Amino acid sequence: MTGNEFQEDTPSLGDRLAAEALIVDLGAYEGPLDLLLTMSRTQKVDLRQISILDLARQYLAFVEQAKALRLELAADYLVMAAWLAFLKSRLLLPPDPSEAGPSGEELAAHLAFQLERLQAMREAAAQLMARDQLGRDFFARGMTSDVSRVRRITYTATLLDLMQGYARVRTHDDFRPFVLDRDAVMTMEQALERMRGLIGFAGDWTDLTSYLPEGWEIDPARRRSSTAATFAASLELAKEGHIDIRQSDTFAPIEIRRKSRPDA
Amino acid sequence: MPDTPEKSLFEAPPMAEQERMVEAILFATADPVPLSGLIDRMPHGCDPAEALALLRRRYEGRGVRLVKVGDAWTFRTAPDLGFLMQKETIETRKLSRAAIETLAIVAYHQPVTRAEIEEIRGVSVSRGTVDQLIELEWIRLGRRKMTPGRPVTFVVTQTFLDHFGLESARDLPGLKELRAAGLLDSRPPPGAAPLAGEEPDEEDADQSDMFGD
Amino acid sequence: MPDTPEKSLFEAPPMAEQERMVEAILFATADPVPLSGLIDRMPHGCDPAEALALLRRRYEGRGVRLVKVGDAWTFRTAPDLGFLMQKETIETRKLSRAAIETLAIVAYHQPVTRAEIEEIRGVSVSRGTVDQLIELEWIRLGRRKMTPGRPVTFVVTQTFLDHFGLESARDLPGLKELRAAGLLDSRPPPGAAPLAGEEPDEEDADQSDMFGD
Repeated sequence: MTGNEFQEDTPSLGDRLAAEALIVDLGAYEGPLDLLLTMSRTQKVDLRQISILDLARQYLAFVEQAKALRLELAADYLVMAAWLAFLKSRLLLPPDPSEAGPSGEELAAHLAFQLERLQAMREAAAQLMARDQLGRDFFARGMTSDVSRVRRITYTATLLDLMQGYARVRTHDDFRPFVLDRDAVMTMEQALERMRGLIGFAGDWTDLTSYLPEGWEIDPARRRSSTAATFAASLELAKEGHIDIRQSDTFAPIEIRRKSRPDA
Repeated sequence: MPDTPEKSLFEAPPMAEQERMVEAILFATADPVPLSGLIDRMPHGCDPAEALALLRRRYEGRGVRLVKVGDAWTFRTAPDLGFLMQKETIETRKLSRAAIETLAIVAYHQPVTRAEIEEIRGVSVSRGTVDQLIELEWIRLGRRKMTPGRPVTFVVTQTFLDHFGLESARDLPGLKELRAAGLLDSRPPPGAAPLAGEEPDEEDADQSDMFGD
Repeated sequence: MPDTPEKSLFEAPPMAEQERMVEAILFATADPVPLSGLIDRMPHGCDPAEALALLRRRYEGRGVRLVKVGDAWTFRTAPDLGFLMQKETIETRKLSRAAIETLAIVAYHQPVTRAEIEEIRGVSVSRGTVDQLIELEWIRLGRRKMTPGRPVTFVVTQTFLDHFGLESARDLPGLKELRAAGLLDSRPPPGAAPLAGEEPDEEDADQSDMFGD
């Protein structure tokens, strides 16, 4: 008990080693509260009887050491350090009645509560994970297609699908890299639809350009787009086996004709 | 069987225990289990054949029976109760992207007209999509809108809420919350920054309006 | 219930028969079946609740057990026989410490907001953590909180209860002790008084709802 005062000022070898270990393992802590909880264990008392003042000193010493070692501390750690320094001064100085706000004791009590609660949640989590678990300790029915009589299709989607779907539609406007809102654009689908209706009438080889929609051959932009679309559509039709394509020479007109089917 | 010559170092579990073991294994395994499979999995010295015989007798006349399929064993529901099983073979399929997006828009914007859905999605909504959602009982017709043409609106149903584990459509997170949860990865382009700043608020305002509280 | 006024035209099957029916239905399904599901599927006039009680007793100490999960029922193998089932074990994704703690906080503090989770853990909840728990279907969205901003809340699901062999959230280990110790109160930091005035009451109301006591 008497050694307590002494220890606070000159930490024992063990304390120093512990602090160094803390610094080395900083990455293992999930934020300042986690670190404080770990430090509080060295006091080896019930969390409700813990000395917040000691804890604040320990934490501040830790931050000082980390700074001396030029370790980068996340902002969280520095914010906590500033707050604990403030708390420490409030705890040490006699209360100033003119000062508004909660007393040092109230703040300290809340921090103790937070530590106790975090510790309790950790223990609860451990207890939870130690329970018998489905698929590990106990098992569900392995065979579920016991009877196959009525086959009904149900569609399913998860909440995550729904939320992601909504996020997708609500953000696609922001990200459309460019927009094909021009009227001088013909899509391959349009060309394909148009050609499907026309090829039935074309018995012999016909120049591809004669398939361009009326009025589209004059304006250069429209001609370019419709030619490309019609050409792509003719390739698609050839692939499907509806037409033959030929080109007699480089840059010569591309000609197409309906394929005569053996079964037709 | 203490009198067998090759008595193992460890006593085999009592027969009642072996019966429990066989019961659990057959219950949890997807395919019928051959006797050799039981022997492999049970502790040394067990006699699954006897346990099976006992188990079979235990389940006689029950709702499920222990049956032999080829040389393997499995539980089957009693044939006379087959009529109860009719709902068992349900084939589930994932909902299409178009349907999910349409559903999401109805959920977030209800009551919403077809034209509004198309406006938000940026593509026309096929008839089949809406029909499918209605058939699933996830959306239904709401009140007509008091705008020219008095278009019908769509709203989500109780079945929808049940399926997605929601207490009400109001509990769906807004854009801001989706973003915070990391569900909204995409960031608006730099140019659109001022708009993006306002958007979430507006969204929230929309939503509380929408659900009229 | 032969003395009910609206007695059906057909006599309900005898209780032993109803027990067989419940047994067959539950045996055939991997997922828990709610009482309402049993009522839907069984002939008119049946009382599955009583049949369930009988059935539960019948399977006591067997290799499989009848367990209650939320308001649904299912068969599960006895936990002491897990060692036999190793072949069936599906490798589950290892949960991070953050995910496990977040899960515990949702379970013990539900309905809980993201801000409250962060307050308890002292760090921000990383993207993906909540995601992962939703994807596992262990947590879902609850009712929005009636506090400024009306934040969304999270609650645990039936799948969670099933996975950890809990009949209800009330059966969470140590729940009573934690509550008695005041560790489940949402106690605002001193100085945050104006907001705190309303919140704790409502919180308590919500929570006793959730745990239904």
